[in-house]
Amino acid sequence: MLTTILIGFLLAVLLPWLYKFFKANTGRFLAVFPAAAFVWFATKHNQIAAGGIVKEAYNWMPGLGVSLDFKLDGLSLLFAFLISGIGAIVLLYAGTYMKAYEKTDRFFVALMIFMASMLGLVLSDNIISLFVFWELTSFSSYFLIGFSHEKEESRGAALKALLITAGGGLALLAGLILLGIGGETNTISELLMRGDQIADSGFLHVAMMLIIVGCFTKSAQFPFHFWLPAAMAAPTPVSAYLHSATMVKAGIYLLARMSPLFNGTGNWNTTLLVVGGITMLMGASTAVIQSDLKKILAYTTVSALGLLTMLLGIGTEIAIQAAVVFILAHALYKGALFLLAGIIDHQTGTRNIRKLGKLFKKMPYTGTAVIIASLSMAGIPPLFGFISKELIYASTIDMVINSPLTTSAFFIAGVLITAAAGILSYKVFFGKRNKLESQPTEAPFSLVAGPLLMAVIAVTLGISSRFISPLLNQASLAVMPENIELQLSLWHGINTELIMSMATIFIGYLTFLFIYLNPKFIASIKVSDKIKTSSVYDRTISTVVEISKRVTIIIQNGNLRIYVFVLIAVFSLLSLWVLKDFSVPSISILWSDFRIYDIVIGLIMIAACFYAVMAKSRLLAIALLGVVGYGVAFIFIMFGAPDLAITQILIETITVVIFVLVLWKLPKFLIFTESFIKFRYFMISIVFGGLMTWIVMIVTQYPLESHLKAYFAENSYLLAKGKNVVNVILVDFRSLDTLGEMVVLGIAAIGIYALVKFNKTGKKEEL
Amino acid sequence: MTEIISAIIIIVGVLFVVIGSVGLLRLPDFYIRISAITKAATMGVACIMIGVALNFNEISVAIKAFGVVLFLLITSPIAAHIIGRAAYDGGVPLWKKTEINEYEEYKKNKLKKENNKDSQPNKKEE
Amino acid sequence: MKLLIPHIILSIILAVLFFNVAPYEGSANRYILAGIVIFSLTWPLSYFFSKDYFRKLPGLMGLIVFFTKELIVANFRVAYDVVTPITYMRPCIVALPLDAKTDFEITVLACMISLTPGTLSLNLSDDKSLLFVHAITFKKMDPEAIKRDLKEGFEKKLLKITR
Amino acid sequence: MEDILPFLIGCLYAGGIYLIFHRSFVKLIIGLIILGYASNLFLFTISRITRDAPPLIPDDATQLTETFADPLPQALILTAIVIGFGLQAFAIVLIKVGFKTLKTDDLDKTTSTDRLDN
Amino acid sequence: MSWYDIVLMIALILLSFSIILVFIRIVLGPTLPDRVISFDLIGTITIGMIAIYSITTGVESYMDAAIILSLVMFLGAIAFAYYMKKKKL
Amino acid sequence: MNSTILSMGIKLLVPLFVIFSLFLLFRGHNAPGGGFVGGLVFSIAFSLYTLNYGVKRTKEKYKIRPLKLIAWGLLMAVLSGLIPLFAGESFLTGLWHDEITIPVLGKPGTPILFDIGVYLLVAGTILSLIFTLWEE
Amino acid sequence: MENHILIVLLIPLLSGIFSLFAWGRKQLQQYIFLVGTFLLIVAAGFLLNSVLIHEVIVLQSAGWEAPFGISLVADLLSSIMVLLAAIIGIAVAIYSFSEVDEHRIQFGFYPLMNFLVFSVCGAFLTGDVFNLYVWFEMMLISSFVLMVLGNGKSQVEATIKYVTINIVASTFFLAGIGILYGLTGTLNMADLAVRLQSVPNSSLLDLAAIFFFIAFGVKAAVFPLFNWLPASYHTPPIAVSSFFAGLLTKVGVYAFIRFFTMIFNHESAFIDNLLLYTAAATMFFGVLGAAAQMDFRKILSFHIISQIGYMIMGLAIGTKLALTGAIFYIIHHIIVKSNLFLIAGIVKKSSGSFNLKKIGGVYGKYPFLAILFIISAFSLAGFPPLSGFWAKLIVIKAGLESGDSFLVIVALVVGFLTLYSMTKIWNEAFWKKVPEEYMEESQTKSVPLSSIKPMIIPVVMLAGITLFIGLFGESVLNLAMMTAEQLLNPEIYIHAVLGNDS
Ligand code: NA
Ligand code: NA
Repeated sequence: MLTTILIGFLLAVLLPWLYKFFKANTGRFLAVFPAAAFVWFATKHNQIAAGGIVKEAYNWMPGLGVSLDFKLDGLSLLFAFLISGIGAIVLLYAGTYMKAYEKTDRFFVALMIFMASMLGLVLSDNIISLFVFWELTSFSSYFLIGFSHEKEESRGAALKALLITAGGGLALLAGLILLGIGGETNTISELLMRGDQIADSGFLHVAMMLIIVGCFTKSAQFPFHFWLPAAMAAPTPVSAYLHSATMVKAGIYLLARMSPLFNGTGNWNTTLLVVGGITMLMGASTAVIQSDLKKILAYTTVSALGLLTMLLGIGTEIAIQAAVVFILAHALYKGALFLLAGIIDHQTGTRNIRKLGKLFKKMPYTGTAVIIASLSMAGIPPLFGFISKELIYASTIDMVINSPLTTSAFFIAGVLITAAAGILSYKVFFGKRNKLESQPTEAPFSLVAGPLLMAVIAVTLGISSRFISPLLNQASLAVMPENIELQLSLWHGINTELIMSMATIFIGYLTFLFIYLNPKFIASIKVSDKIKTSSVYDRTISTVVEISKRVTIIIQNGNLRIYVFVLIAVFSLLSLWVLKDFSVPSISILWSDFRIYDIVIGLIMIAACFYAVMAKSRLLAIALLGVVGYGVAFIFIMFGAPDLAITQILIETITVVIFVLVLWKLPKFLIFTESFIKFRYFMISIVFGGLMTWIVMIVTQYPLESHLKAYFAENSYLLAKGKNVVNVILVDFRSLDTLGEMVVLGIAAIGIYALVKFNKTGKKEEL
Repeated sequence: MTEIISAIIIIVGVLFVVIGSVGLLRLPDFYIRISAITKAATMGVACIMIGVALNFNEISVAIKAFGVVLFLLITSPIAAHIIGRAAYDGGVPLWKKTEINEYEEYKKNKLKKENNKDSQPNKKEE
Repeated sequence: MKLLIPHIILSIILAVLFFNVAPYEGSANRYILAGIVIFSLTWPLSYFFSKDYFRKLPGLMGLIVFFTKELIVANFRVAYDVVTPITYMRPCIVALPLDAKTDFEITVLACMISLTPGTLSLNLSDDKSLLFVHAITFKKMDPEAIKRDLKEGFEKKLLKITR
Repeated sequence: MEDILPFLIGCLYAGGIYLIFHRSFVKLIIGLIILGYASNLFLFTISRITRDAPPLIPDDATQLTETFADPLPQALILTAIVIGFGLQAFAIVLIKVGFKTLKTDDLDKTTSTDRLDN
Repeated sequence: MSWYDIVLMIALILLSFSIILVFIRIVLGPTLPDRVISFDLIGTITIGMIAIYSITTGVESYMDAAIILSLVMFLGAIAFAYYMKKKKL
Repeated sequence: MNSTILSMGIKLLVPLFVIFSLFLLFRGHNAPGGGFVGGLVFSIAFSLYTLNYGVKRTKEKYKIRPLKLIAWGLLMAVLSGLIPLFAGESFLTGLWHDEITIPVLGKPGTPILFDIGVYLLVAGTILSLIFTLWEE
Repeated sequence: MENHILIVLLIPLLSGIFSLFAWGRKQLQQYIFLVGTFLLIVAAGFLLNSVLIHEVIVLQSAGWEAPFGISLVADLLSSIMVLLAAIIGIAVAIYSFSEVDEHRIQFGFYPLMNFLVFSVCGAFLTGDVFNLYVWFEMMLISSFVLMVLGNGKSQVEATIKYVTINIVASTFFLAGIGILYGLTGTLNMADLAVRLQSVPNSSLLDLAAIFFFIAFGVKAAVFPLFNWLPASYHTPPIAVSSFFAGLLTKVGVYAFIRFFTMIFNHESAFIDNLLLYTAAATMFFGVLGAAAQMDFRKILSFHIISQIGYMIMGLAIGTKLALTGAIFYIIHHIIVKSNLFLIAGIVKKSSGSFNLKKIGGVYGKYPFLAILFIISAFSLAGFPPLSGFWAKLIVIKAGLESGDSFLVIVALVVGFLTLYSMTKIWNEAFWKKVPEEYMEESQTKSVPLSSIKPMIIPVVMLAGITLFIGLFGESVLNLAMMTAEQLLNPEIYIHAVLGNDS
């Protein structure tokens, strides 16, 4: 299985070169890959159908419990078939269809990545590797949807899809990690058996909700559904592939996968039922009022996804079986329909059903395929869609609680979907036609072949459903281990389900008639588009950006003083917080050692500092700075630091010299009046100074025994041959500091030189 | 004995400095201040140095003290000259009671001569 | 050699003096100190004594004594005037015609004038023939007297040893 | 002095920071320099001070005995002074160049690099 | 405390008070050169203080600081003069 | 600055400063001073000269390249640190030759070399500042 | 073995000195820098190798035993950081050959870069708090100069802010060192770790920690001390910003980790909470800024901040897994962020502007460059299977394990906004067409990519590393885990530095 996936990725990587070689035939060449995969999976069919499991395991990041574990069971195999089978058809189709586009190699790269990751996703048996593939599908679909990236619409749609699915992905990640922590393993099949342990850890419900969110975004459940219709900006093969069989079903797949763990616990069933129901009804009702062929398909897809979620939410044996069957049925007819919609668009130049009509004679093969697929969608016997519809009704009738509500929801949705099927088939191929720019002709066989094949399969499976039931049975067993065996057949005798199906078809037909005959009324409903969740999304994004801007303008306002103010304020608050434990040390001047000139010097320094603050003349400020500096030097003298004093004096003077050399070019101090703000700054300065005083007092009240001091005193001359201990420290004990200090000075010199002399005239001036 | 002498010399030096500082505050214009005062301080510091040298009674200290005095004697008049000149050229006003100013006359004459020269164009500044 | 030991005989004298006077234990420092002292003294002095230094020595001593005396006297005078009312003070700027010709002579003269409280060498004329001196007199203004004092006092004694 | 040093340090810190809060470049840099003094004295004081006993081994001794000032903080401060000098010299020249290129001395008017471009 | 120490103490106090006086001149100005010479004078007084301080403590190496200070003050003065010349006040 | 008196003064002072700076450098190991202070004093001498005569003349007269001083200073300090490696000691370890005492310089040791490096670098740094900032 | 440390430091130092001697000689300086960084990679590799064998390597500089001299210590964290510095160094070196103009080189660009690398390596390797201060200052001054080199208007303004805030921060650093020395009488980090345990009042430690929090917080650009970074990082040439973006802030983070795992590792609710809220706020406000901006480099700059938040988050949680995450994050982020800056530079050259509104169509024109961007950008956004995903995964897992759900929620939301702002760059610069009104400007200001081909080399190299870490991250993960283990057991470090008598 890893090999299969890796080949997919490898093909994606090699595609730029392959493309040079195969050119227009790239699509057809690439189709060999999913076809081969399909065959490979087919060889496993019997084993799986008999209840077996195929496993593979490879280490990836064992330190994190991440491994490439693959497990092929019924559910995985079902999806693998869909992915590889429909993938092959889509690639074949795309080989022809994409000729109208430029740079299709990039398209195929993304498609191959998508296909491979989708396979990885359904085969993974490790939560993290599953997540990796999950995100890769989001990633590659971003590029597929945004393929026509020069259109703003495409970019927006791609971004929408990415943000929604990746955003949900983050929730999913958290949920999966929680599961992993709770179950102490990352292997899915083991996790599913450790429900109690996870529940004990207390993470079960949080993880469940997070995973649900992730799945809902991916599977376009309300209120996250809006990205899917928008994603119709993508080229048709993408729509077909992403939105029929695969990506959107990833969420359903994961919900199904996790069902054994969550089914029956907490809010799992209610959440799925309610959200699925809303999604289903909303999708179906929106579908019938659309005019864009692909939009209709998209909303019916949303509806179908809602339906699947509901079925998982019902969570009974029969509901699970219905879900599994419906997955297959839907993939077949919806995939075909998308591809066919692409053909219609391709051949007629429009997807607007208001304009389309009477195409059957011009496009008989296409028409046939559309009609078969639509009938399957409408659930008309003997198509496979009918079987699934029967099961769906059976599942709701079987339900313990909420039955009438659920049943009516299914029924309404069924009616609307039937109507939509009518629009798709009748309106387009037999209905009134408005002016079309080009005369439509039948599409080349390479385009029609794929969807036609899918239509044929839909018929075949409907008639000989026993052929597929072992696999579907295993798939449903994977979701619900103690399931009764699934027996598919067209005819179960006259029962409630059958009656309901027939009623659905009949009322659906009436609805279709109503819509078909009242196009203006339908068009007027369209206004309500404005209050869709998609506009909530737009508003959310723009609000986030707006908030970001406002916050950023406040925080990053560009005023250096405020930055420093914040810094000092943070420091002051933190220190005040810590210092609250300390008492203010008492000030005890030792009168025995009292020297009046100490006080005088201190006062002069304070006064100089004060006047430097107040000074209106720059040179005065600098002279005062010098006074402070000399004062500091004198303090160094007093406390036995002649080296420091000398250095201070020298540095002080040189600083003054630099000031003087530089300053004569600058203007006088500008006097800015801002008394209120000044007060704020004044207060924080006082607080800051006071804190530093306090800190010095606190720390110095403890005794200090420095063993370094003693060591230097002892060894400075004996070992380091110097009597000036400070100098010995500088050139020997801590010479590395001095070396660093030298580099600093050298760089400062270069920097000042560069600052002053930099010119772009190229005039060299040697330093 | 040396202690007494050094104490006296130091006190004298300090008094010079104090008087210089008082003068700095009291004297009426910059030129008077600089010509009268900074020198007083130099003198005072020189005295202090002698006192210090006497007190330590060590050749190395004496040399250092001597070094300080020597440096001060060389540098302070030159500094005073250069600052005074800059102040004058920069237009720091003289006290109103400054009666004779031969420098100003000289400058005026010089300016006249230069203006005569400058009547031939293109020979301005540097 | 001229750079390191500007004046050989003077240097030797100083060296002998130094090593006899300085009771120093530290080996390296002593030599260094000696070198410094010798250089520091002979370097400026070598301007005074281009030749005939034994003849000029008394002149130098005389100058130093005279200068010291002037310094002290002037300092006391200024000290007195600072602490008493300043209304009698009369400053002026006079142009002192110079006999001193070399830069060294002019500099030494100007420095000595500046060092004496109450007088300040403000500037030199472009042809170096006039030294403008800011001087403070008391009660009576007599620029010529100031010039005379300066010429007779400092300049004459200075030129005696430099020439 | 031991008793008033903390207060002196506090004043220097406060003064330095308050100078930075003025809007002028030049005051900013003077503030930074005063902050430098403050932190040097802070380091000096907080590592305990000893009056009048420089860490110089006398000529006739091979070790420091009795009381002496801790040489290590002195060496640190010396390094800090020199490094601070390098930074401050650069900063002084920087504000000159800043004034020349930005044509203003007002910190409140130099906010362009933080501006939102959209 | 011997009488000599007291003399030195008085000397230091006097010097520090004269620094206050000079400081007042720095603050008052009024002209730039006034400030420059006052600054210079503070340096000079500091030299004196350091010298006396080295007697009171008996540490001769403080005198080195005095020498250095006497050297660099000259540089400061020349720099200020340079400034005044450039600025034309 | 165009003053005869100042020029003469500086002419007198420069050699004194240089000698004094060397004095500070070499005695720094045993008394206040050292490479840093020495280098500063050295550079002050030429700063004075520069302030009076300008950069061009200073460079012509004394052939001083501040950048070269910086580079050599650094290199010397690093070399003084590398020498002990050949004696099997750690980087920057002070190696002293105990037997020899060179007059004037005292005992030769790598810390002295290091201090000379500091001296050169500091001199170069300050001079480069003054040279850069001096304007006609 | 100890001399591995020495060699690592000597290479950039000597390169710096030699390029000083080669002042003004462009090619020679370029050659020195390239060779220097290459040798540095080799040396850093050897160092890491010996550290893997011997755990902690100590070089007592000047030969003085531990607390008396300055110890240079290489443990796993520091040798990893040095290796990363070397990698970014060589990337920037190659890049600079095409990007940095003649004039900057004339005014010392290469010596400065060498010294910057030197200072960064030194900061990682020192085991002495004051010595760390020296390295920090060296790093600061060289970054000041590099930032302003060129004297552009915005450069000067940015540098004024950068300089001021960093100098103020340095004051705190110095004061903090003072407090530590005042409490213990020692400067050696290992010795401090030992002696601080006998400090009478643990609030004193909290007090000292505040100083370092401010000092390192400014360097690492955490909330609310980060303002200097977005104000300045977008102004110098890209080769410079790239190095800054990748490494300089990480030096701050490194110091954070070093201090708060070894020196301030006493039980303190105050410090724990401080780090926790700082991490959350840094992540959040950083990414908000990124969402607000429309300038390529400014977006990237704000992202640095938000990603620093993740690293601090790892430190704040403090478990082994969390520290592993922080270290993984550092490794990932240094590579990716530098690379994104480099790519921004190429995009600018080939499209004429950094302003996303004015450019477009890079994907169409230069798909290869686009792929390189995608790798880095989606890695930054934490997309699997790129390096950033693992980093995020580990940190989040650690957060969930230790129950810091607040941090995890913030981290997830921030991850979302990161994705948003990264795709904004992609949408604007790569996907959309150049807007009509800027077409002319874009054409006149841009050069064809083929003319600046050498600039792609380092980008490919770094993107390759990102991919490698993503696909085969086990080795990096193991390294990070071992590092975390070492950090949680400072005894090894202390013992190695102080010898037996500790
Ligand atoms: Na030194
Ligand atoms: Na940084």
